[in-house]
Amino acid sequence: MKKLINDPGDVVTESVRGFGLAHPETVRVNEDPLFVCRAGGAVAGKVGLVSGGGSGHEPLHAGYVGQGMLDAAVPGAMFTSPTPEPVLEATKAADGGAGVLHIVKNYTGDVLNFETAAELAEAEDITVRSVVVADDVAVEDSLYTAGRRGVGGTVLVEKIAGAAAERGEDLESVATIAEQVIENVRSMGAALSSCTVPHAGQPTFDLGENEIEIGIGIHGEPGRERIPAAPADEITDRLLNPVLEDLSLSSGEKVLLFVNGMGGTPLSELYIVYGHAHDVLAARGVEVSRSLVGNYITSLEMQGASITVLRLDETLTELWDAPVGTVALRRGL
Amino acid sequence: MKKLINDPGDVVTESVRGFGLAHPETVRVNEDPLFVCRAGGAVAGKVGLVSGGGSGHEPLHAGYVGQGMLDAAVPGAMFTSPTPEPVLEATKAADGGAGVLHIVKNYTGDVLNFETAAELAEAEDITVRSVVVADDVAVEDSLYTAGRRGVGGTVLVEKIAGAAAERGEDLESVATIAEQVIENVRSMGAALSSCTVPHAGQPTFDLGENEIEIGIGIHGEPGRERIPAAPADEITDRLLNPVLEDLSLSSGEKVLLFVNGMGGTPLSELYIVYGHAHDVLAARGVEVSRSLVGNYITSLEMQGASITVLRLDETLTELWDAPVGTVALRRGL
Amino acid sequence: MATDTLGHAWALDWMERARAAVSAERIALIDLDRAIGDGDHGENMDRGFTAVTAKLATQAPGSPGEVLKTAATTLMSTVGGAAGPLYGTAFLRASKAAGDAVDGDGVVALLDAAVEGIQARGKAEPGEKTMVDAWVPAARAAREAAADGPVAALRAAAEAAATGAAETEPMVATKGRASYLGQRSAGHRDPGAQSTALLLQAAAEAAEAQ
Amino acid sequence: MATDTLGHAWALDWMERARAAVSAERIALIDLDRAIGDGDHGENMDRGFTAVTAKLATQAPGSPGEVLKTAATTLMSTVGGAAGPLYGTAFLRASKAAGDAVDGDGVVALLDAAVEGIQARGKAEPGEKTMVDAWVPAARAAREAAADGPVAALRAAAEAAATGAAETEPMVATKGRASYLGQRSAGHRDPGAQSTALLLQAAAEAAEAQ
Ligand SMILES: Nc1ncnc2c1ncn2[C@@H]1O[C@H](COP(=O)(O)OP(=O)(O)O)[C@@H](O)[C@H]1O
Ligand SMILES: Nc1ncnc2c1ncn2[C@@H]1O[C@H](COP(=O)(O)OP(=O)(O)O)[C@@H](O)[C@H]1O
Ligand SMILES: [Mg+2]
Ligand SMILES: [Mg+2]
Ligand SMILES: [Mg+2]
Ligand SMILES: [Mg+2]
Repeated sequence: MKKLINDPGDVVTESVRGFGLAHPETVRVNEDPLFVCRAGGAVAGKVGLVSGGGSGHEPLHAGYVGQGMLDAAVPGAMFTSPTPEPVLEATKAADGGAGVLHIVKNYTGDVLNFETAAELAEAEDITVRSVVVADDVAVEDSLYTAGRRGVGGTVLVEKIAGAAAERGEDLESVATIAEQVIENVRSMGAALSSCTVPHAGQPTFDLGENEIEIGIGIHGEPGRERIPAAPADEITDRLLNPVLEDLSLSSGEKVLLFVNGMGGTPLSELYIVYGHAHDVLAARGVEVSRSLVGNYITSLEMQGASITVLRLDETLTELWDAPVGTVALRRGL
Repeated sequence: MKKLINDPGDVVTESVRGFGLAHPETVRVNEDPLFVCRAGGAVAGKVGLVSGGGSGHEPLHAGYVGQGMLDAAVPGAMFTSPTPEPVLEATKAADGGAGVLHIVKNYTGDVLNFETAAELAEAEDITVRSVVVADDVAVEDSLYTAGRRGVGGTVLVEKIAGAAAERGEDLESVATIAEQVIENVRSMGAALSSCTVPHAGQPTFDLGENEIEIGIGIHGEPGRERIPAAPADEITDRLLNPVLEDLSLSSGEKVLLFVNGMGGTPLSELYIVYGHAHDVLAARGVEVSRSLVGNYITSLEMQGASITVLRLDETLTELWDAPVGTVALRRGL
Repeated sequence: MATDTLGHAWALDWMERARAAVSAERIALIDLDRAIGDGDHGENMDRGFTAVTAKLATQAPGSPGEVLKTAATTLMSTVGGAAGPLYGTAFLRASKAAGDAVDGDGVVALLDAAVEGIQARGKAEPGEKTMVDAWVPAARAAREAAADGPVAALRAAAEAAATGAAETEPMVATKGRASYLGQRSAGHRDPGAQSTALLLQAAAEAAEAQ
Repeated sequence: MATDTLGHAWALDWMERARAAVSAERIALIDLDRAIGDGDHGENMDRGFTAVTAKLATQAPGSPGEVLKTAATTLMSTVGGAAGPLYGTAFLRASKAAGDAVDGDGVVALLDAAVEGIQARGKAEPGEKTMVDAWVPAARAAREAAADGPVAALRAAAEAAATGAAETEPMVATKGRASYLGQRSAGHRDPGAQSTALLLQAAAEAAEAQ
């Protein structure tokens, strides 16, 4: 394992500290317990948005703290959801008196820890609503799994719900918007190589010279199936088709197409995937009216990509277009 | 070699095509000859900015086309500088009647091809000025080399000269600003792993399990020396010290600190490097007043990072802060 | 004859042995979790129990209940992931059941409470390839041995947990991260069941050392 | 006796053989460039000469000069990198020197013009580990053999270029991308010198086949 790190045990704290030093105009880092909030603190009268989860998915979530998106983010240990305490403190730091929305990715650990934090916050008279993002169609949503994982869709939920909060909607309505995004977004990813968790020191999984893992999770959890290496167009089809099936899009609908890199794949390859996905959607009569391409929710240095499709209506489009001023997503600010 | 590509020969065209499809509000792709220009075309009366070079460094340069930065970018074949013809056509597309600045990275191929294109453009009555970025202190600038390579500093030259052009300065003065940046910017990079050029099919160089290449170029050209794997702080020192020596910064000066990822390194690691570099500068009494952290000039999937330091004065700071509306760098637009 | 009741010294020794065991098996637990999860379980448990013993070193708990309560809150606030809230709740409930001293029936009460806590939070049933598959047989075995005193009960529990952990190998996971793998989770031991076996082995050894 | 002059048929055959040679040696040239450069030289040359012969197939050039001029502009517009402008200029100057027919002295003039073009653009002297180290001895050898006619001159040039390319191995590069390596460039053959040797070998073979 070769990484630009010092002690593997210090990766998260050193990294978040560097993040705070680099972006003082946008964020403030609270060191103990560890969370990141807006430089200016909570916005009075605005619904606060808090998300978090294991580290290793940067820029998620701290990169999305700022005007028009999150009020606070809670980075856990590497790939390990944070404990309730920092989530509680972040919730307090995000509360402007209008309640706080927790945006939780659907993993047992995240759900349990945020649940506890929400209870603790309620005990301190902060109204908390939680939404759980579960957009990964690689996992069957059934009795036989912990339910679909939250992946790429999370970024879109944070952006759109963040815009709703910023324009002054109340907690109930921000949560409703978030739920609408969750209902209309689906994702699936593929890995060409594994990531290596610093404290583990070796790759989470082994892929042969000519193998690809289809349906990979963002923690290197193995996916649906392992297939021989294939051209980008074919991999794109394998990711996009289940997404489209699950969304059952009709001709004439509009979508946001989000091609996400897992961290170790060149941008040029993401655009190859984007181009083909765009063609497939166009051939089905679906209009790609918004796009996002880049490393927005990663899995350390994993090579691979995920495709996320969000069905858009006018409200969601407007909220997507609203100004945003975070470290990793910025437009109009 | 596993990559999200189809035919290795089509990587550049397919990728640039996808880029155009994803960002029609910002850029327009000209397919033959291949170049990327602003969606709205040349701006009448404004100095045009054109850059380009081999592909494989995305988001450089096409990601920097847009308001406040470049007017056109010319992607060559993978790691191969473009030929004069597309540079000429891009120059025409960028010309708003006030002349065009060519921003060239110092590689024999780029210099020769842009030189020819500039001659051809002059023959078509377009005034062209060229600046050559040569900021890589890993290479001794002497009779014994082709001169320092243009690396991370290029992004800063494009942003700052772009802002100068956007606020209406004339060709001479935009070129002077660009030269000022070039004189005051230095960089150095390290690789933890090699990149693999698609048509070559295997890594450009081989690094042992525990080796790091210090002073790597952005094409996987070998660097100054190969050292055993070391903690991030030590690698950061090895990159930053030659940069600071060369810049001979004094206490009290202000700088922009830019930590760049080579493509395959997680963002979290870049922030660890940033944090330590920030500390080293602070200890020398140098104020980091602006920052940039991320994958801005890459070398395909190479793991590693480079550090760029730009000495700032008020003019450069103001131009750095000016609004910019490109795909890869956006602020205030 | 075996010890009749176990007090705070036992509980402190348990936590110390748990820390040592989890630390020694850190890599092994990581490897189990790499195979069917995300490779952090050993790191999480090591971080948690290191914090537990550090915390206990600053306190002078007078009863097993107090020791386990400190363990519970510390695990809750340092482990994170799925294991943190589950073990945290297990130890919190166990601490209430443990009270001032633990006899044979006390061991049963303690383990039953832990199982209830884990199931209340995680909703997993036996056979779903989770730590429940180590805790449930452990509690059952303790009940059968309870008449022979707490040491025997803990020894029985430890052995049943070890067997239970081994028996997760062929199972197909339907809870936790391993469930994403479906059929492909079969053939690997569940890391949480394995760490439970380590913890209960530590409890039995600590009892035997009293 | 050898052919007295070489015409456009020779030049066309040269380009066809050059294409075949560069295509066959594509990987070898890439490997040389991976070692001390950026791994694209074989790809660049292959792309360029494929375009040259494709372009020539659409034309009916009547002289070696015309053939080489088409080659020059095509290389200039398809190769890119350092090699594109250098070979482009070399062939452009050579095309002027070649004119309608090439005798022994014509070969010398052609090679001298190519060397001048390369040095005018790239400013490299012999010994700097570039293609110049193949072209310069080639031109010199041709001069010595010129009296024996163009075929002998090209054969001598090809052999000298091959030797020159081999002799770049111990050199330390001071021009082009390999110069970044400093001392570490020693021990590797220069890819551009090697491709020059291939091109001149193709020229000699084409002449011999006339
Ligand atoms: N719903 C559940 N009920 C009981 N135990 C569970 C449940 N989900 C996960 N676990 C246990 O947690 C273990 C994983 O813990 P850990 O790796 O620390 O957390 P994470 O899965 O969040 O990375 C699994 O091996 C399993 O024994
Ligand atoms: N200044 C120069 N003069 C002569 N030849 C040069 C010069 N610079 C580079 N070359 C030649 O170009 C070759 C590299 O070509 P190529 O790999 O196609 O371009 P690039 O270096 O831009 O990737 C080198 O091997 C060398 O022979
Ligand atoms: Mg985890
Ligand atoms: Mg090149
Ligand atoms: Mg885990
Ligand atoms: Mg090259």
